[in-house]
Amino acid sequence: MSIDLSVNIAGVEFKNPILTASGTCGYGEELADLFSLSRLGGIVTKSITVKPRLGHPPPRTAETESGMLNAIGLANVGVDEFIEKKLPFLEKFDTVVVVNVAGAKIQEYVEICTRLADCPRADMVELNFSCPNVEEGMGIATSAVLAERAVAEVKKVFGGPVIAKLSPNVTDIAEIAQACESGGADAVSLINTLVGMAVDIETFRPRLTNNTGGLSGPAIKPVALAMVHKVYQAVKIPIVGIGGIATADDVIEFLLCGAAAIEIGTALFVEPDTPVKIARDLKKYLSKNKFDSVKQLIGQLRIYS
Amino acid sequence: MSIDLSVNIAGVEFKNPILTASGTCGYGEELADLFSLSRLGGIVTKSITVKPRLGHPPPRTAETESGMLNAIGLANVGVDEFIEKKLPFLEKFDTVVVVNVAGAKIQEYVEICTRLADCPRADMVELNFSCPNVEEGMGIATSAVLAERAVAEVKKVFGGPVIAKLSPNVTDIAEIAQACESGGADAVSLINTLVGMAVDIETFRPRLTNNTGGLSGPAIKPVALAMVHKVYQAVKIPIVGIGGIATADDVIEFLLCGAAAIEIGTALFVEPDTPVKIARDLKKYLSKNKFDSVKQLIGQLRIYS
Amino acid sequence: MSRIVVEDVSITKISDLKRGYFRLNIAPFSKAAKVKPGQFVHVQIPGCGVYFRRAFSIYNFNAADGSIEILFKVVGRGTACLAKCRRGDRLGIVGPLGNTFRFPLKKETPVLIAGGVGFPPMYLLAVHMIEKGFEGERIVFLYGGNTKDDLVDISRIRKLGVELILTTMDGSYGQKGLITEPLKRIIDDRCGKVRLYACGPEGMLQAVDTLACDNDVPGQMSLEAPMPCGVGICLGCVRPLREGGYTRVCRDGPVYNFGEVLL
Amino acid sequence: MSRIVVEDVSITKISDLKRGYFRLNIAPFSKAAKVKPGQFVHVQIPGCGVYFRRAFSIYNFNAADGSIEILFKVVGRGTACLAKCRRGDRLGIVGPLGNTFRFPLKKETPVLIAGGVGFPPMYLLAVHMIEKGFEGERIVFLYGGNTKDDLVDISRIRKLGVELILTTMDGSYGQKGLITEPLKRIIDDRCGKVRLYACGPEGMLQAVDTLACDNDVPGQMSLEAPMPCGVGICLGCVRPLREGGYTRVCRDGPVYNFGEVLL
Ligand SMILES: Cc1cc2nc3c(=O)[nH]c(=O)nc-3n(C[C@H](O)[C@H](O)[C@H](O)COP(=O)(O)OP(=O)(O)OC[C@H]3O[C@@H](n4cnc5c(N)ncnc54)[C@H](O)[C@@H]3O)c2cc1C
Ligand SMILES: Cc1cc2nc3c(=O)[nH]c(=O)nc-3n(C[C@H](O)[C@H](O)[C@H](O)COP(=O)(O)OP(=O)(O)OC[C@H]3O[C@@H](n4cnc5c(N)ncnc54)[C@H](O)[C@@H]3O)c2cc1C
Ligand SMILES: Cc1cc2nc3c(=O)[nH]c(=O)nc-3n(C[C@H](O)[C@H](O)[C@H](O)COP(=O)(O)O)c2cc1C
Ligand SMILES: Cc1cc2nc3c(=O)[nH]c(=O)nc-3n(C[C@H](O)[C@H](O)[C@H](O)COP(=O)(O)O)c2cc1C
Ligand code: FES
Ligand code: FES
Repeated sequence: MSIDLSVNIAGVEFKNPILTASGTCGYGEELADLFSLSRLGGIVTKSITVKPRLGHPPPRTAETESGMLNAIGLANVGVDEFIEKKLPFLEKFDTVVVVNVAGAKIQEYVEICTRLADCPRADMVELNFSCPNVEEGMGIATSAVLAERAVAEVKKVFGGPVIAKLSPNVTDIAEIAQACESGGADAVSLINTLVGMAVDIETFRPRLTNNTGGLSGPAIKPVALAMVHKVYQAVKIPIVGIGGIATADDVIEFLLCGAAAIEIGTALFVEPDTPVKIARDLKKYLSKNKFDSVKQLIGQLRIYS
Repeated sequence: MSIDLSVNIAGVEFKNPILTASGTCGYGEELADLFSLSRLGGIVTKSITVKPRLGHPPPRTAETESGMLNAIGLANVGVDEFIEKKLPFLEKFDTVVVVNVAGAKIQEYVEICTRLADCPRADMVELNFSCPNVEEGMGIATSAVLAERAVAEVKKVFGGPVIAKLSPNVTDIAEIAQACESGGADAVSLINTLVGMAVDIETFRPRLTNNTGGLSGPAIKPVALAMVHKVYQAVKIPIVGIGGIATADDVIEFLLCGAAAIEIGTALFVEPDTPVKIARDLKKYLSKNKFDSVKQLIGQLRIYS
Repeated sequence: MSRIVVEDVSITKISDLKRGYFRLNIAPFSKAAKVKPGQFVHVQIPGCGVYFRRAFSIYNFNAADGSIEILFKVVGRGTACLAKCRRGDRLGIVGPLGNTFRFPLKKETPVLIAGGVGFPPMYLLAVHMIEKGFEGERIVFLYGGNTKDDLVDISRIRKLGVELILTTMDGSYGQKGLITEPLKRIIDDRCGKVRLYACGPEGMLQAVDTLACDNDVPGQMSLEAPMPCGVGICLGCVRPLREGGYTRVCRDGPVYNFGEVLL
Repeated sequence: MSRIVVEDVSITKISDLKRGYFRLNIAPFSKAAKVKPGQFVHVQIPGCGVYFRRAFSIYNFNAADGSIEILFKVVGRGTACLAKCRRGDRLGIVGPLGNTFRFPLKKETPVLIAGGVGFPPMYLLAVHMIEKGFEGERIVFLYGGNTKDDLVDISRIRKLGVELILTTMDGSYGQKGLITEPLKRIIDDRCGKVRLYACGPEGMLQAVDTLACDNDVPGQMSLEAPMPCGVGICLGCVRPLREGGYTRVCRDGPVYNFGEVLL
């Protein structure tokens, strides 16, 4: 029996539900030294901003229990160099390219997405509203009104599907997801990192020069799953699940909770070939359990009532 | 050189800054089989409600990476039996007794605290606004207005110091902390558990009959630290730090971020004598670093600016 | 003095009994002399990344040298890791935990029913009864498994001189079929004079519980539940009681009278 | 074919060199034949609960049997756990990672400066030079540590027939004092004809970097940084460049020209 791993999000066909998460796979160049990017359902590139950014001074990362903190500070080459030098590299791979976009103001999202609208290889954009590392960015992630407006403005300029990436650092993520849906988002992705901190008890210094950072990795998986589950009950648009995914079993949990696809982040650092292994193990699970398509898992959670 | 581990919160003297967290040490009876409770700075008893509660059907807990999920469902003996049968047991120990109180409405907090006001052994109360397991409870935890009102009402009836225990599942925990301070809280404690979920991929069932539960353990420590740090900058009342504490090093991180004392929760399950070990290692650290009082660490974080 | 201790112990011996079963000797455990049959230890398994401790019944103990023995089957991440431990490795244990079995009356025939990894506490109970003056031949010991491979350490139980009845589901060893078949016959034969003790898989315990209740036979069984803490403070291991409410298997149990718990 | 592989390998030998230093042989690594001096592997240490892999320079490799060797010092949780591994244990490795050193010109005298655990890549570089036709006696090898205990595997480097100069801070072995003392003399003596290669603690590298820049001596050094990913995708291992901006030590490095990185 042939197993179909493909999923469809907002009209875009993914050969499998496995994407790599923004900020954890650069612009694809380095991972391509490990496996062909054509094996990915999609790649979400590092957040780009209007101007290049160097990011925060080191230390930018800290190891935590079953996870890590980062405050990279949106280091990126800027939209110009991205379009000129980074996007062409991705052309040779048969995978969906999702360009992640970050900005301090709505206008910046619009500006970048206007530029991307002319790039055929920018299959989709993902709007990073939630990066906890830039003060200015926080507003959109935590405000339903701003999030809705940002999505609506971007939709006006970018022809392809738009994914809104949500922050977990809010009281009610479903409310923000609904606002994005109202704004015209074609999908939501969640979660970005949780605000966290670690302290060096010898120097009395935070372990990150940014003082706080974003927590990611297996530690946050339960939080991400609960949020995907909550948002699935609140919106009709597809959900891309993110947070602590390291194995095919993790992916299945997300799909059952309602994710139509997933992104792998921090796991790439520890096991850079995670997507390849997951695709293999996902097939095994499906065939063992007599499913012929991964779509048969989406939203099939049997909640207790 | 003698090392002073004592701290003072709202006029109450604790022999050391180490408390056991509500819901993770019962009413003290079981831990007393392992070590004398007099070795604790304080014990925070399991949340009590007006009426006894059986709690949710099992499974109520699930293991996660460096942590766990729980949805015990506030199983407790109720305030009557607590006062009659549980509180007397604690009389024989030389430790501060903090009685944790939960309710669905403000009136219930008031009712319980009125009863406790007559109990000399109820040195302090801790108001659990944040238990994610009871729907009704969520309101107070996520609303600054309700939290302020709840504290103010309790303060009218309970003579001793009142600690407000905060939920991390909010956009801005500092705002809630400030509201509690305005309401007259003598201290805030944070964090309670993060909402989380886990799924059994064989049965398609959530791993908890309550579907979602509260995430605790080392996995959440970075989140707790960041919140303590944030609240420390926002309020003047003392902070009790909670979340993933398992070692003396963890305690020191919390103290540096501004906690005046800490509570140990999930670590008790894995290493039931954690408080004893931490007290020992804390002394070692202080003496090695030539401090004579643990108070010298509180709030001494050297942030990057 | 503390009734329960948290200690670091060494693995003094690890025996691969094949087919996924292992026997582990650990020492020194300061409470070895205090162990009662049915009690368990909560073991911190080093370096496998599982967060909770794992519970294992005490299979045997030696008060003289402070050693205890456990017998376990590899079923998941924790036990797989434990099986890789070697002599000299350190383990953290909490114990002894849980309650124990009620001693049979002089006139009763104790019937011990062990299924799979329910064997260790039943073995220790038999040893204990013999030590306390029960003649081995008066004890009936039923030991069942799915196949021959699940009946481990048979030579050891044979040495006790008990009346041993072995069963396997597939007939690969002993009598073919469920362990409850010979049990039914014994209950019928010695009506009113037996006391049952059972430990094993849920399905077996259900069957034994029903048999015991239906035939008014006294006795107890040892239950399992996932145990975050093992010492009674988390309320995670609860099971529903027939009379209503929940019981903590780790502290109120793991040994219960038949009919007490809703299975 | 992938340039970098993620593989499970076995520990074929672990040697306790005492005083906290260990040598580990692992195989089979499919890229053993491709290793260049200065490159490293990123090692997943089983069962110690640390989340990230740990980076170790490749100390030696054997293209024939696909084995590689690392030399490490116990400094924390990860390395302590690695030291407890035994023959036959499995490790996950990612590699080979990072860039390599520029080869000296024929007329230059290569001076290799190794401090503490900076020894492995310097050793491999010396081996490589000799293989590529440099006579051993033309290579100057400075090896320094705090005390005698930090100078491990000296016999091995002696065998290469290099001009070996050993230093210890406390004078317990070789010349007493900083490794930069003999280095200064060498630079003065052979002015204009040396090329320096350095790996070691931050303080030593700063001193060598300054010496090299001040005296206009060419050469390179291998840096360290905490490395979450090791393959260039996390941007966590960055260090500031003199010309502005940041460099990823894991991928753009770990080998840099003197004067390139702000130390
Ligand atoms: C009182 C008691 C005594 C026990 N005595 C023995 C014994 O003598 N020999 C033996 O081989 N096993 C015994 N068990 C079962 C043993 O604890 C489990 O096999 C073990 O916890 C499985 O761990 P794992 O990581 O390999 O499996 P996993 O399935 O990966 O464990 C996942 C989770 O489920 C829990 N869990 C899984 N199976 C069981 C189970 N059957 N019972 C309780 N919790 C479970 C674990 O605690 C863990 O939290 C006993 C259990 C209890 C409660
Ligand atoms: C390219 C490279 C090559 C290396 N080669 C060797 C070698 O050949 N032999 C050897 O003994 N050591 C080498 N190291 C250092 C080695 O990686 C660290 O000693 C090791 O990571 C410490 O891990 P730990 O868990 O024992 O210590 P911990 O202090 O507990 O580690 C905590 C964190 O700090 C990081 N860290 C700690 N010390 C260092 C350090 N000096 N450099 C980089 N990260 C550090 C770890 O990655 C980890 O994230 C190398 C490091 C790098 C970057
Ligand atoms: C080092 C690092 C850098 C990240 N950078 C970005 C980024 O630039 N834009 C973004 O939207 N998310 C960024 N993220 C968040 C991830 O895309 C992802 O949402 C988060 O890490 C949770 O998934 P994980 O647990 O699988 O890592 C970053 C995460 C890490 C660890
Ligand atoms: C099993 C369990 C039960 C809990 N019950 C309560 C409770 O009744 N009342 C309360 O305020 N907090 C309760 N908590 C939350 C803890 O007191 C603590 O705030 C939280 O677990 C974070 O700390 P930790 O990571 O050290 O466990 C419970 C936590 C656990 C794990
Ligand atoms: S395992 Fe915690 S109460 Fe039983
Ligand atoms: S360690 Fe990740 S970029 Fe260098």
